[in-house]
Amino acid sequence: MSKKIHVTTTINGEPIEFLCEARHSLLEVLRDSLGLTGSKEGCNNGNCGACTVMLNGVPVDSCLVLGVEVEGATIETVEGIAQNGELHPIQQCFLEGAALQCGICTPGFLVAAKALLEKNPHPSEEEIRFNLAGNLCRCTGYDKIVRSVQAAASQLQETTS
Amino acid sequence: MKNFEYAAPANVESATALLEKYGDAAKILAGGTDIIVQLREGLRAADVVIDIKNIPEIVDYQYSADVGLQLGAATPCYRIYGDEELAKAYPAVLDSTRIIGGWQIQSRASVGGNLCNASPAADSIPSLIAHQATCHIAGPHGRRSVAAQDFCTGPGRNTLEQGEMLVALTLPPSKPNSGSAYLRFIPRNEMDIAVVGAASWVQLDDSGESIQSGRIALAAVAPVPLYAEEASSWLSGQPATAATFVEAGELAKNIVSPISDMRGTAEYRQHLVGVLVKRTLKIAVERARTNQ
Amino acid sequence: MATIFIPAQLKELSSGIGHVDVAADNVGEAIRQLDARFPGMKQRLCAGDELKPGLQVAIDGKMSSRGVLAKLDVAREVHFLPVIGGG
Amino acid sequence: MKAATSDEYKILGTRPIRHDGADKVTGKAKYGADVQFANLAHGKILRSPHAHARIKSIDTSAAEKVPGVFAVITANDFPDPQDKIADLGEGPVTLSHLGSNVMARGKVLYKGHAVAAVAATSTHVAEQALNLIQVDYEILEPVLWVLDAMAEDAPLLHENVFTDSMGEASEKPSNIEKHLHFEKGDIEQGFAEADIVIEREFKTASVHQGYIEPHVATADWNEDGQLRIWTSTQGSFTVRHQTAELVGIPLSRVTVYPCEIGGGFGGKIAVYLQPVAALLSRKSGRPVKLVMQRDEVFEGTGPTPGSFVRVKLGAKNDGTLTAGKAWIAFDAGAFPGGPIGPGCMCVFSCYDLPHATVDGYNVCNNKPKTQAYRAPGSTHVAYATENVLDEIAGELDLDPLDLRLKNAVKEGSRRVDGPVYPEIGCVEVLEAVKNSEHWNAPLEGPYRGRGLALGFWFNCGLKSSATANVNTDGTVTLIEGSTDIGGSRTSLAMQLAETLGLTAEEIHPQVADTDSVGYTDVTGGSRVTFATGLAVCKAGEDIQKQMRQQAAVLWDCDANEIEISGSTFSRNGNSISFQELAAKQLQLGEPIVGRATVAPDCSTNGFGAHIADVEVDPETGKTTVLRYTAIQDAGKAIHPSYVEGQMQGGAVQGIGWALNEEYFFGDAGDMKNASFLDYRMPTCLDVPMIETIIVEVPNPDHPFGVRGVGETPIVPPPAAITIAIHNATGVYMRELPASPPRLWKALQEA
Repeated sequence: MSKKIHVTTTINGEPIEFLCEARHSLLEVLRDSLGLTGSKEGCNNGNCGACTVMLNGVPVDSCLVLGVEVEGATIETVEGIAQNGELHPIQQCFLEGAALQCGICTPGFLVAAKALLEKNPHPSEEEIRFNLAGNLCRCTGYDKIVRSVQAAASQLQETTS
Repeated sequence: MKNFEYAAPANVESATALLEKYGDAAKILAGGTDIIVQLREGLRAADVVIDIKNIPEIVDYQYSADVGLQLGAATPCYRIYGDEELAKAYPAVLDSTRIIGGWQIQSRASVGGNLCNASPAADSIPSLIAHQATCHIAGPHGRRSVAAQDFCTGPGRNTLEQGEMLVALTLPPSKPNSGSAYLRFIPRNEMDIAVVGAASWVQLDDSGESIQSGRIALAAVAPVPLYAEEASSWLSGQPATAATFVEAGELAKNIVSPISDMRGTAEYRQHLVGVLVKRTLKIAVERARTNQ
Repeated sequence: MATIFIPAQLKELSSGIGHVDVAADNVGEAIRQLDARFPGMKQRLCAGDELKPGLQVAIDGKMSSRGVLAKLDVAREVHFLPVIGGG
Repeated sequence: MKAATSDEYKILGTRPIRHDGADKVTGKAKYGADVQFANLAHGKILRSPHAHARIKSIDTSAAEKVPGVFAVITANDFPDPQDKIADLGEGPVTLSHLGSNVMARGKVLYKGHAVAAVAATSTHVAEQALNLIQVDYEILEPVLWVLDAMAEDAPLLHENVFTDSMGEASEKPSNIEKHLHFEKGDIEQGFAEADIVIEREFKTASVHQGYIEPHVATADWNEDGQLRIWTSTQGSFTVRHQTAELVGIPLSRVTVYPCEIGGGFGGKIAVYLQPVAALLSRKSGRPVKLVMQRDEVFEGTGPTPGSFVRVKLGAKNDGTLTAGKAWIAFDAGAFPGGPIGPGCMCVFSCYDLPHATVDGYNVCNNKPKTQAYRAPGSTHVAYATENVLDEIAGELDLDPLDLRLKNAVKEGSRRVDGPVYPEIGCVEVLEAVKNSEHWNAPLEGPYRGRGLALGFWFNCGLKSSATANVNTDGTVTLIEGSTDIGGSRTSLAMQLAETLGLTAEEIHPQVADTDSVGYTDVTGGSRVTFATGLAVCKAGEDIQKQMRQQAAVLWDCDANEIEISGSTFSRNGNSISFQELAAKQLQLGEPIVGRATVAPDCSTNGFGAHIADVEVDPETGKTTVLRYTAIQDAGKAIHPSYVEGQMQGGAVQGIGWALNEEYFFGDAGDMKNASFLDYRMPTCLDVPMIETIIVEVPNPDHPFGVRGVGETPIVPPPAAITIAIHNATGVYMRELPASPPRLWKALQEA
């Protein structure tokens, strides 16, 4: 058995401790050790974005982060987007806009789209497409994803104004 | 993937000591976007992975208009293109950092890592060469520096000796009436490896009509990113016109030795050198004129 | 009475005749009649008493999964076609 | 059954939120890789580094000794299926071929072909053990390009495969495993009648379905001999059948639990991992999970065929087509089988040709065994036919839309493969193009062009089952067996809701395992909303029959006297709602359970047309899609968002196929671009919004007129895009993908 390393971190607002081998990716830790299987593995080399999580406030591919690197870090996953039993507007808009078909890419898109709207509350279509280009979807042709992000932007604007 | 030791030294000296001790069996982890994939796919192997992101001088940058940019080797791309001052001073570098992978990659990947990975197609290296960047290297026997265009020695290989690491890059202060641009050609619009990449930097005379000096650099057309010396020197004194841009592109073609692979044929790459040099010069001149 | 369309690749057995009318209750019986008239036909269409794997029968334009048991009581046209797998 | 007009419906045509939606936006939905068990072992597969080689020996002894390794297997651990052929619903499979694809027996036939597997404490340990397996190969010459593989002296993949020509086998073994030939009319006469004849050749590269979720299976071979499998599949019953056959146990011993599935598009029908996980589980005495990495998905699972297609069309000066001739060769990949049949049957399926011949060849070569991909075979041939048709329109100076309308198939048109079309929507789709804003909008600017192309797919019927339990709170639990890839739970629930006069939310749809629902064929062939929908409608009618009887008990009358309107049951001024009656069901009689099974023997015939506007950068050969519209006959759009989504998704897959996607092989037959980075599927920055126009020509074989929509949308794009490129540049791209280097080269040579 390979040596394991103790890591203390914060995931979706909760302090979490885990043990992992140095070679374990953050994605492996989240899915296999912590049971947070919402983050998906589509390629395991940073080319599909299905494993996107927020690491210290920026979106990363969790397959390209080692578990041991997140000592002291703050992580948010798709499981943390809905709060107090209510869906976040980006989730609600994805459902109303039929932005998912098979749904495997959806967690990554939601994390990235939420990050985009927090950085840029009024993105143009081009900005949405540019910022979500690291997330692949094979089912939708992206139309309804982009429209749902636009809808969420409008909705968030209404609630804050 | 084979397991390895993980070390996160707090200063450069500790890091270089580890590097010297383990030699080739030590690998540096900055953003991890190349090295983790390479370890996983068995392209590189490590007994110890040295995470350098706990070393303050390596993950931050300092900029002033007088001194220029000191860029910690592991500073992630998103911080660079998020800084408007840097965007004005080094637009080609900004162009590069904005297109290395998608957003998730840019949150982690660094210019220094891109340089150390030494891919012939690296998107940031032509911009560094065009901006006359200097690489600052620390090793067990002290520090040394080398010009960006001399850093790479072959595909995946660089000038670092055993025990050495890249600590920072410095870019000279932005000159008046100067501008730069980086473009790569890719079949998609994002998330792709450059078929050819080109960066151009120009300084115009006060009239804005003539090029005082220029620097052109290329990627994915040789075993290492290239400084196009002949084309660059030729630019001095030339009018900032479309004909000049085309001619510079033709001159730049002389130094390339591209391969044919899944990304394009040698003939196509050669042709693209002309197209991209022409286009980057045009943008660089426009930026110089608007003093961006 | 149904019209059996002879697959183009089997016209070598029917001297070029493209279709024949038969009175048969089902596809199996139609094939037997066809074989009686053009010997070898059954061997090309069937494996044992079943349609060959990869073949299906279309009756008035509709594919049938019943093969030789497909009824021909109200049928007008019978075609033998490759099976179609979707994605 | 008579189709109703759309304004009669309360639920159909609305856009309720999908029943599995909350789970899928919160990360709770359980996909194949998300299942966890105590004592779970993790497997990895050793794959061939060679495209064609004989396996001389495999030594697994060192791997077995690695601490943490539980089991190592090779093809020798599988029973020999001999010559048995199994019917898997969508077509027959020779089990020895299927088994040898799952685990190579004697020879490896493509790079990435599985040769051994390990189960261990973790994937990392399993991977280390794989490196210790010694395989001694005798390397053979590979053959990749379909026409090369057809040559007399080509390297032969199989000694026991002979060319089948409609029941007659060739004398010598051959890579050509099948030759098909179709005729209609008199081809000589047809071309003699033509004023213009154009013949062109087209090539397409192998492309992958590209689902984001890699293949995954977890198997638990219990001590009582019962095998349970959790997997991501388009068809749990076909997985049960295939796995039972390959591991040599009765299918009743296998239960398949379909997990949520992360895309399939035809590629998740054949088994790869399930039988391997099963045998590793039996050998290790633990549940075993196998997950592919992305390179394994590209190298080891089904691309669609690469192809060579020659099409010749003749027309009169007024545009009337007189004759068509097609010669088609498709890759089979490593083993026989593939969509050559539908390829032949689709090449002229949109046009009424009086005279035609079609020849098709299916050819084994050293690529992964090809698998179905959305309208299998139709995209390749439509690309050829539509481009030749466009060239005829140009030569005759005819409007390309009018030329298509003039020759479009309609009810009564006889297909080249024989049958006559029933009521179809081909003309209506073209009329919708003619009336569309996009078609009539100007497109100006240099190097810009517009392309129009038509496409067809059969859409399948096959078998489906459904059970619907009426709950005492007035809701209905719907149990069906079609794995939900794109919202089908909701499209099915809506049909039951419409039948019963309920809301979509009052139906609770569940996708059940193979022990809990009747036999159901795959989620594929655009069949679920149509065929499982048919079963659901009939289960609803069964519920109404039972509830009518209970109302008759309530009112002491004959059940025939009860009338049903919406959700209200009434007789002689008495009335009771569905909900009230449901609440009384246990008092009035037996629990109400509706059930139905269906086997609709038909194809529902889906036609679609796409309009593409592109701009070409003449200096780089790069094509940008500026605007895109997909028009399709859905019969009846149950949930319009999901119909649009299928049209948009199919269109973008087709755009990827047209412009950049391809398997790039090295000389040794090794795929050079087995990653999402280098395979280059479209990102959202590569495509515009995809506009949609849904045409509804009801399918007479479904109570609501549903035709199914999933596959047709991938057929027109490569043709529409390349025709648009021609209109932008004057160059016809007769090889796919029309990638920048290729288009640039063509522009140089023009």
